[in-house]
Amino acid sequence: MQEKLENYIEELSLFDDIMDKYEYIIDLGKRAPSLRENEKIDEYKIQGCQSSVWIIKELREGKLYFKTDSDTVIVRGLARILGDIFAAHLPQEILNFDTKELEKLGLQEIISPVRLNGFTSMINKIYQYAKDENRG
Amino acid sequence: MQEKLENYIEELSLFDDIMDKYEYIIDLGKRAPSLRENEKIDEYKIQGCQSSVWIIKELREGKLYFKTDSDTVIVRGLARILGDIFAAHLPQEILNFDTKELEKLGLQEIISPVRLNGFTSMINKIYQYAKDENRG
Amino acid sequence: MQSEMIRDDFAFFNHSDLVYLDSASTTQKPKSVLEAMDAYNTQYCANIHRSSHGLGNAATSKYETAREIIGKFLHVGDKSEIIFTKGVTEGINLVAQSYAKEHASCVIISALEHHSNILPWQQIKKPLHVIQTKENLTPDLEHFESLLAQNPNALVALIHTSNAFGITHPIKEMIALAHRYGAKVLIDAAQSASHMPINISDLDADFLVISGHKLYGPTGIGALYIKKDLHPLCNPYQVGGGAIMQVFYDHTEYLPIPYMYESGTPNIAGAIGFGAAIEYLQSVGYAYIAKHEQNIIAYALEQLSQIEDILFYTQVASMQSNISFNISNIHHHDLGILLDKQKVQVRVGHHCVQPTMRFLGIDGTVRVSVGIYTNKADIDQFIKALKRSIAMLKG
Amino acid sequence: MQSEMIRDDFAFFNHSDLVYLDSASTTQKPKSVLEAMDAYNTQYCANIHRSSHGLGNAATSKYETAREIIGKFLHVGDKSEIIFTKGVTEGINLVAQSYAKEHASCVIISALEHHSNILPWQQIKKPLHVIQTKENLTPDLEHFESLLAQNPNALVALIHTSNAFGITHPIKEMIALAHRYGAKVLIDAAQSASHMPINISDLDADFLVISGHKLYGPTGIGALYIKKDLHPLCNPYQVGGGAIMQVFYDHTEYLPIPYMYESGTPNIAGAIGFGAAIEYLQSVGYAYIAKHEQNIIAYALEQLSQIEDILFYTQVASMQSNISFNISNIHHHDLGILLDKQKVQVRVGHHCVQPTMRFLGIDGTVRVSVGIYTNKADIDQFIKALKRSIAMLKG
Ligand SMILES: Cc1ncc(COP(=O)(O)O)c(C=O)c1O
Ligand SMILES: Cc1ncc(COP(=O)(O)O)c(C=O)c1O
Repeated sequence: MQEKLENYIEELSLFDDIMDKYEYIIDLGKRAPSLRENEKIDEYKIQGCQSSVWIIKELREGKLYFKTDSDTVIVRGLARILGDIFAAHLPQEILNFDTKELEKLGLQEIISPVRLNGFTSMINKIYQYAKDENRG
Repeated sequence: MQEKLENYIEELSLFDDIMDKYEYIIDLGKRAPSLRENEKIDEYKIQGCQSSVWIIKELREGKLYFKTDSDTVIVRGLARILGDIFAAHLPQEILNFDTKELEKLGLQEIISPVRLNGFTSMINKIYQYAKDENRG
Repeated sequence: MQSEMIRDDFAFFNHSDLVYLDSASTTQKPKSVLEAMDAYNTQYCANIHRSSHGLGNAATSKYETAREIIGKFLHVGDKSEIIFTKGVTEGINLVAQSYAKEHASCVIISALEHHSNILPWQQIKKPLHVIQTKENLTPDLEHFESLLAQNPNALVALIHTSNAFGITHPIKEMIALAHRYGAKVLIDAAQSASHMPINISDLDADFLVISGHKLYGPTGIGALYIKKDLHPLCNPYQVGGGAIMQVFYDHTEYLPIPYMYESGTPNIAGAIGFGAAIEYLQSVGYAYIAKHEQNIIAYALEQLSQIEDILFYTQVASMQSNISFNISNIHHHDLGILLDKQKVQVRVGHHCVQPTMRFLGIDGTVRVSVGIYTNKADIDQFIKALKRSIAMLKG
Repeated sequence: MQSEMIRDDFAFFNHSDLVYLDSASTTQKPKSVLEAMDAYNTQYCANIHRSSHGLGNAATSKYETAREIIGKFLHVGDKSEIIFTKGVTEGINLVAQSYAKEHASCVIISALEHHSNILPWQQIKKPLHVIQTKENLTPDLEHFESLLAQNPNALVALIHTSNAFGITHPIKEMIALAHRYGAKVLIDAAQSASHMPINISDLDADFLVISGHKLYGPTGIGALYIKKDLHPLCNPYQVGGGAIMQVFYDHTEYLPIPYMYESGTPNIAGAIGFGAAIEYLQSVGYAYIAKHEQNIIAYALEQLSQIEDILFYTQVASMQSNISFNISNIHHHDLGILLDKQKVQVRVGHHCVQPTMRFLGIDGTVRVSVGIYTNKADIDQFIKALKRSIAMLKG
């Protein structure tokens, strides 16, 4: 995770203008594959989010992968970044990762203190998946 | 009323030191005649006062007179002043009197804004008596 | 220009280069309000209505003067009709629990109500009837009348100006209609009071609520008007020290309203600041405020209307003090984020009117709301940022 | 001297030549508190928990930080156990309506309770059992235990330090005893928290309430602690915008506590000021506070004890932070007026404990209460004024 995270940090730090940073995230959001309509069900939906976000886990050779989607482009981009960072790791590796590290991405949405913080809810969902796998 | 009030205003204004003013009121309070125990009943008691105060009306030749008492000396003195100012007047004269005038006495207790302001309650009682007479 | 002078009264605009278009959420506070609170906090800080000491009397006196200022501002007959609350939400809860629970058979609301004017009625488990809207979200007064006719002893609870769609209800007409059927009426003036004069005597409202923080005053304070005639019907709500005449373990004799409802230490500084805010508002005057704000809103609407694919949910001409919109195929949330990055502070989301949004088949909108200090430069910067955001999201 | 430095932190003492001995009513507020509120009001004034804009996030962040500061101050495990309220009175009403109404069979209180810890229980019509006091107003723990034994599922609601008589209850012992019988315990720490550290984890209290304005913070804000285990048992109280996940006309899904209880726009500036007050208190430290205040109280008691005909209602040695007394054959109200005229601000009256006064066969007392900033000169001036007042009234 650390490696992928650092890639993103580096990539995002290339932009002097904050608008360019969001241009990049929007671009990611637009290019990210969509879920099929029948995958957008409550089971995969993030509770407590200002927009609709879905995260689906896939398990391949003991490692977790994530399919993500959202009805807003920016959140879609952010979800994509998150899904990518945590992809291809063992559940325990995910659980060991300190989420504070993500703040280094410097995206205000990540550190938003509002009670319905979508980003925190997304991370919680990913951790929940990792916990479920670990237990199962 | 105006005349008696002005006498008190003058008398109180003689004191430079506020403590002397209260010395005078305490003195009045101590010298004022007491009510008999059997006169200290709820009917004559002022509601909404931080201390116990009683006012009894007497009607002589159509004019109102007031007997007053309190368990605190200063309030006793103040009640005495009030009773004296309003004494020997027709009910309608009392009702015509603008109580704002009393603020000129310069006694903080009179202008106290607290919800259980004894002074206001005393005046209200006197006005109530005057109204009752007027009606009856 | 008066508009620049007004802006100078608000320290916020010296400190910040943000474009603040979220006054419907909370307004900025002028210096005179902060100074009034500071004076309490540093010069005559004491608890009220309890002490015979001079400091306490000074505080009590200022607190009660604030009540008078608010009473006069709302044109009420008697200052005991004004109760200090935490804000509109508390005011409505108070009416629900202390009056409606016992005396209302059901509650009739409009289709534009804020959650704060829905949940308190749910909580007392009264049937809730919603007045149907016509096209453009205006209330169907015939349906309203039929609800009144079918439901004797209803309480009608109406938003005055919609916080989400800027529409103003014809409340004088609606109150009169309700009274004709014997219903009592509560008005949620959270959004209207800062933009237009409220004359309770003229409106003949039975209950009315406002929040200080939406009237250029501090947070944590509001006022509830209860018509004097209804005081005898109102039960105690939050109880405790200060609300009482006499306490025994088995019963309590309460003071009359408003004191019965102001138990505990109230927000003394807040009440004093609220009074100062009303004085500030009156010093500017509604004549200026209405003209200025209508200009700004018209200016914003003119430019917004030219934006491709913009969606409004009500008649453009009927929007006052706030404007709600969407751009088709763009999520309002994306716009909110990008506007914020360009220093433009608007609110996006459901604006606490989820049932209304559900009725419209949407999740939320972008809402732009203005205040006494908003100027055309704010609108220009907003429009510019909006266009750039749309380009980025569509591009 | 640290004591003089502390006094300098309070603008009040620069502005006023009054002797302020009424800190139990409300405390003066240090500059850092006023500055923290001013920063909110002038630099990042916005509503919280609603907007995605940066200004709103700044305000939300400060507000939530204040919650954390208060949580740590009280040694709670999880900041969601801290709910912002208007003050102690609202906190107790909240517990009565949302928890005790459904889950307590009756309420057991001490004989020293403030009206705010009596009336809310009356209102939910629960049997009220009063723990008998021994001589000197200390609680009879055997009687307490017998009440617990006879009343399963009771809620015990205890004042920590008496606002009227300066006595501190042995709450740790009383909580443990109550828990042994399966009762839950609410602690009213209105008076104690500014004078001694409160460690909720150690005390194992189930509910605990404090007021900001008695802790060197602003008016209109307080905190309620509810133990996490009890959250699932607690029903909504004041409801409205901000407390919700989803609203439908016929039902509402609420957010978890604390948000469920913070509907409407809260006292944002107040919460931030409250956080700053706690930080100030911690910067001074309880070691100093306890030592300083005990010195002052001992000094006052030493001189008061020499006054002829003075009456105390509890053991002199057990009085902390406030002292209540009368002079025989003199009415406390007369003393209050004359002390005020000599610039000494004390409180006289029933101090919101009428049942206790009735038990003692008195109407009220003179109460002197101290704070972090009280010094010996204050006491000297008070004693001098008291002696003169007595002489005037007796003479
Ligand atoms: C012991 C005690 N409980 C409750 C209260 C009520 O607190 P507040 O007025 O802040 O609600 C007070 C304050 O007077 C108090 O001293
Ligand atoms: C129309 C309306 N009603 C009620 C409220 C709630 O007001 P407060 O948050 O001040 O309690 C608001 C504010 O958001 C509002 O706009």
